[in-house]
Amino acid sequence: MVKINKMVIANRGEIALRLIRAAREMGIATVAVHSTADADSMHARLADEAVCIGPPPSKDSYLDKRAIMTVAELTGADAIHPGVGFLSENQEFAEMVEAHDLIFVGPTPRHIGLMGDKIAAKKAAIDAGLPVVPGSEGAISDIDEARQLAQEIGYPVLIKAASGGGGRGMKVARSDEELDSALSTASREAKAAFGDPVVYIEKYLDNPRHIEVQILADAHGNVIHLGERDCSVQRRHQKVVEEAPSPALTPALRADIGRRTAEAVKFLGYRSVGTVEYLFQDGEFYFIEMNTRLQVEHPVTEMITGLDLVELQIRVASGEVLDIKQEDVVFEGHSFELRINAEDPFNFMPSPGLVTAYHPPGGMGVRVDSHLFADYRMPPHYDSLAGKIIVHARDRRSAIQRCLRALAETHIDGIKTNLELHDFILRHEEFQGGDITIHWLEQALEVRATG
Amino acid sequence: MVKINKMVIANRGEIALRLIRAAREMGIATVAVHSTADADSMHARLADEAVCIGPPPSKDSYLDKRAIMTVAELTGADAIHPGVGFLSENQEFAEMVEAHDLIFVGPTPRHIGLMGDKIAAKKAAIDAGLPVVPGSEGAISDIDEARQLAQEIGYPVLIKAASGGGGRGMKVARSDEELDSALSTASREAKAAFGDPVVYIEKYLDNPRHIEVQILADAHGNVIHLGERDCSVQRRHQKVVEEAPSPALTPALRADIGRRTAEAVKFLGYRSVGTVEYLFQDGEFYFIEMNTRLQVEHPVTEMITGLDLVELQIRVASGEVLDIKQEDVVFEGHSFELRINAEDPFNFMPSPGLVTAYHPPGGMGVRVDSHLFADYRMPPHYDSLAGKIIVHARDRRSAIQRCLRALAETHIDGIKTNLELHDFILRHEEFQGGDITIHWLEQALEVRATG
Amino acid sequence: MAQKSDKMTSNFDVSANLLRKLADTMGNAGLSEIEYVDGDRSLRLSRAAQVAAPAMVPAAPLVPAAATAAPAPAAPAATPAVEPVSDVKTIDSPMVGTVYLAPEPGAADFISVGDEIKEGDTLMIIEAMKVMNHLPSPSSGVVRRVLISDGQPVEFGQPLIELA
Amino acid sequence: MAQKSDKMTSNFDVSANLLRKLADTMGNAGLSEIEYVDGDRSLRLSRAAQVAAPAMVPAAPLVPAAATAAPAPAAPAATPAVEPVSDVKTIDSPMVGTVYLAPEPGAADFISVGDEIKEGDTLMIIEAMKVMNHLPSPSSGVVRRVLISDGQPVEFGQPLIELA
Repeated sequence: MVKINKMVIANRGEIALRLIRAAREMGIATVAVHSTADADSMHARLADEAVCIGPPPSKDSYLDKRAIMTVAELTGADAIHPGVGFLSENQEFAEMVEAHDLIFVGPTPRHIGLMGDKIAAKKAAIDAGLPVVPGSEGAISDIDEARQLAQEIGYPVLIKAASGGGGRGMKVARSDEELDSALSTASREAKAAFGDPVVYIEKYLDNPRHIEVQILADAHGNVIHLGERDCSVQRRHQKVVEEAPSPALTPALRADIGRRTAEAVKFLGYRSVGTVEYLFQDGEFYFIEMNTRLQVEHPVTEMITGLDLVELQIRVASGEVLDIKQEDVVFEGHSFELRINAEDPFNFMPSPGLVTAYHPPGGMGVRVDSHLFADYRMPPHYDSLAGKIIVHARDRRSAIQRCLRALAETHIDGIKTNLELHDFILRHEEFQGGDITIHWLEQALEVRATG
Repeated sequence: MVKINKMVIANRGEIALRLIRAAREMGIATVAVHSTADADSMHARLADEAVCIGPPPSKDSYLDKRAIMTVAELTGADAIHPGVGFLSENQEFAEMVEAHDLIFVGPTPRHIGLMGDKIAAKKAAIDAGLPVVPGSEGAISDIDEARQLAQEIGYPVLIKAASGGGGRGMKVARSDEELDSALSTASREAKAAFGDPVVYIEKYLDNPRHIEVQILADAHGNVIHLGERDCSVQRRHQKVVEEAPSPALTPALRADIGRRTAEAVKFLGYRSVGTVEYLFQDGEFYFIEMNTRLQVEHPVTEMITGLDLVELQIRVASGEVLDIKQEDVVFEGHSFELRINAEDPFNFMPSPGLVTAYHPPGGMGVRVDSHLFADYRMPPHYDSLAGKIIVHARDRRSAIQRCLRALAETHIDGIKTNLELHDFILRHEEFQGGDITIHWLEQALEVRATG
Repeated sequence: MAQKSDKMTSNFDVSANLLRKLADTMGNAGLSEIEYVDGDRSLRLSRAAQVAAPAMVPAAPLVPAAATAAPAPAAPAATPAVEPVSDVKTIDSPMVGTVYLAPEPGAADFISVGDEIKEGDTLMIIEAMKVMNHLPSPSSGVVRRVLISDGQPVEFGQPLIELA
Repeated sequence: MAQKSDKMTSNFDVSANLLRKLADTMGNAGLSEIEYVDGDRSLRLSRAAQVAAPAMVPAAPLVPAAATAAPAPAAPAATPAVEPVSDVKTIDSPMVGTVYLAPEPGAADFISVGDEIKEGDTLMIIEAMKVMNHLPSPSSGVVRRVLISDGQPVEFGQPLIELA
């Protein structure tokens, strides 16, 4: 086990703040890196040291591996936390960090690489005994092969980019007629977005929920699961509201998928926190992918388990043996996370700019993870996540009430935010009933727009 | 059981906000009352209705029973929550509320009266089997009686106002010589402060901790305790930092004093939340008084039990049967509350005025109960409590780290606050060691001033 | 921004150029105030801090017409002080309660617009906790406006009547 | 601080130069008020407290001298636009790294103050990840100031050299 004394936070925004907070509480000094656009940002202010690494475009700053490595070297840091997005699932970066004898707060480069390749990941999931969506074993290259497979597994089918993520390079085909154009469109989009035209085909599930299992593994083969998160409230494959536990699972289903996931992850020899994402329909789970990093929505798991995931992630990265057994993990109450985006609540146009007033909600059971402050200028160069309101209460119904109460207290001026969208979701009868799918929000918005 | 539909919040500041939040989450509409000085205040803004009841002086607004009753009548409220301070321990007001067939969210007027009279309260405590500080059975009227008693129980002795509270009308005498003047000073102060010159004498404990037990009782004889709070960090009898659990108690001592307190409260036929305050020295508890209301520091109990005390208080006031058994109450982790006052951190001069910037701390395990906002003008008419930072973590050491992290994020401009005092306390070796008494803070401040 | 006061003499004029220069400087330098004095003459420009109060859900006032409840959240010195007409006096409610304009149902109102009132005359009754409180006029004058209606609840400080 | 340099004209007017100078001084010195009196005439500039912006623990800059790190917390239009001297050009660091002023230890520095430099001349070496990057001058001129010292870590955008 190595003691980490100083850690570079290779990220920005609310997640950088999350990491700085955990590090500070652990007595670890932090070094923020930032672009010129973020010189005034909260993560640069709150870290013990802050270094400007480049101009606003991510590729010249937050994605500049060399600049970040140089900062680690110059500041004498002994670890790098990649956060979420940016370099967090970049195998080459993780290798570079390890080659410099620094601790990469994440999994081994090999596991990043494995799970970054969607086709290899699916194979690994099958080997590890996880249920997967029926589909091609590997890349699909020609239309005949595609047509045959589609007929075998039955329409509708989904064409996905092997290197994809975030919904780009994905197309649905509902018939032989649609297949050809869906295939070429997906491949073209995949090449444009990820530099890799390789696609594969899967059975398209019509009404699934998105349920993901949080895993925690040390470097010594100890793996536990921390229950699931339900992220079915999505728009264009972007999560909007997340909750734990899922209203769709029974305790038996929860224990079962948790155990199976932990066993699979142990089989893979994985270390660090990680998330195995599933679609869940008609009582069955289907593996989608594994995220080999912290997730934006990790706080809902923290709220119902009382465990600090970032702290644990750092501890296992430093080689510590996990001292929490599966039976120690107890789920208490219900938690929601509302992602606050700087965008129009209903047409979703991004709204960066000067935050003229910022007043977060407070009181019992309300946690706010946000890098906003009054007079902060949200730069247009990065994503629109402005923060997260996380709520915990004894049951789902009380948690919804608490979310509504917190929303009503929240005040952000100068930029548009999606607070009103959250109000719409939380008050919606169908959401309150809990019986929704990943398509629900888009359908509900359509009804709202036309109704 | 009566369903409460609308509740008058007969208070102001952060505690009024606390009540409004709980009510809103329970689906109860709220009516704020406010003085002209508080027209712009957060409690008046956040409540469903707000009514101005008088000019700034409390006696003409927040203490005006008739005005508050009139508001309840005019707005069609069916309950009144008195909060903390003001009319919360006013027997006459509670009687008035009940006489108008409204629900008083608190105990019966009789219990308020009983515990409001310190001499009667001590007798009741003895009858109920609680350990008390050795001292006079009742009022002390002449110096000979006082001298005889003081010699019996041994110097130092404490002279206290029968109707007192908040440290006023209290004097220590360490010898026969000091007794005479201490007696007359205390009596004079008691008359000035409470309109009642009656005093009594107790053994003065030199190095006690302040430990109080939280009680929850319904109207049907069900009483449980929710553990203790340690409020030993005081200055001039004002609590500054509170924590739960107390670092001084073993689980056995905790269970024992909790059980004894719950039994005594059940014996008294008490209903509502309530707090029995003890001095604790050399392994022994000594009853001081019982507060028949919510306490400012109730959140630390909420953090370690997960129970919403205000919600429970409202539910038992409406006649609900308590559905939590003693064995359901589990204490998890450690919690601190830092009282943020608008005052100089070291000379304690109040500092009301315009809050030009307000940025509360966020992140995991941090709760903020505060009525501040940017551009709020803190009026000079009321107490200096500007809010509370409440922290929860798995153990005392982690909670201290989290407090320090949260403090460093907190930013309040325009008024002076005691953030720096909290930093001083939290970093102090003796505080971190946990072995302190109610005199510790004053002694540490003296060392700081002279050192 | 800098209005000419009535008291200024005719030759106390300000060049538009000077004004613009000062105003520009304020803007560029983020100043809140500039004062320029030349002998008898002085010129002061000031700007209120632009701050943003969390507006939140403003509480619904007990009485929508009430002036004191639900104050404008931020309103940073937006409106220049309006000079009130000097000979109008507003009588505010001294308590929370329900106003009755007549001594009893069906009877004539104590006062009507245009009535001449003497100090001490009863203007209305304010009921609080079943107690009928006669509201005596604090001064003499003519009733210009009655700002409330019979049976209406009022809060402390709420304007009831304008006397001219 | 309040320099008396410019004479006011006899009209009720202020020289733009004086205004700018005072405003600049305020900005640079972080003042909240300046009052300038000359006989009968006086001029006062003030700026409201710097609002909001949770300053918190400002991050320690990598290099204390760095201009870009740890910016003034709030600085809402704090510094009035300073007219830069037109013929001075600052060359900023294009990367994070360690600067070396000489090609190797013991050798003479690439440049010194007063040197005449041609576009493309090597100004210094910036080392990042063991790679020595020669920094060519983007333009010609005379070295006015060298703002960093040998072996010093620099961040992106940090001013290195002033050319005149």
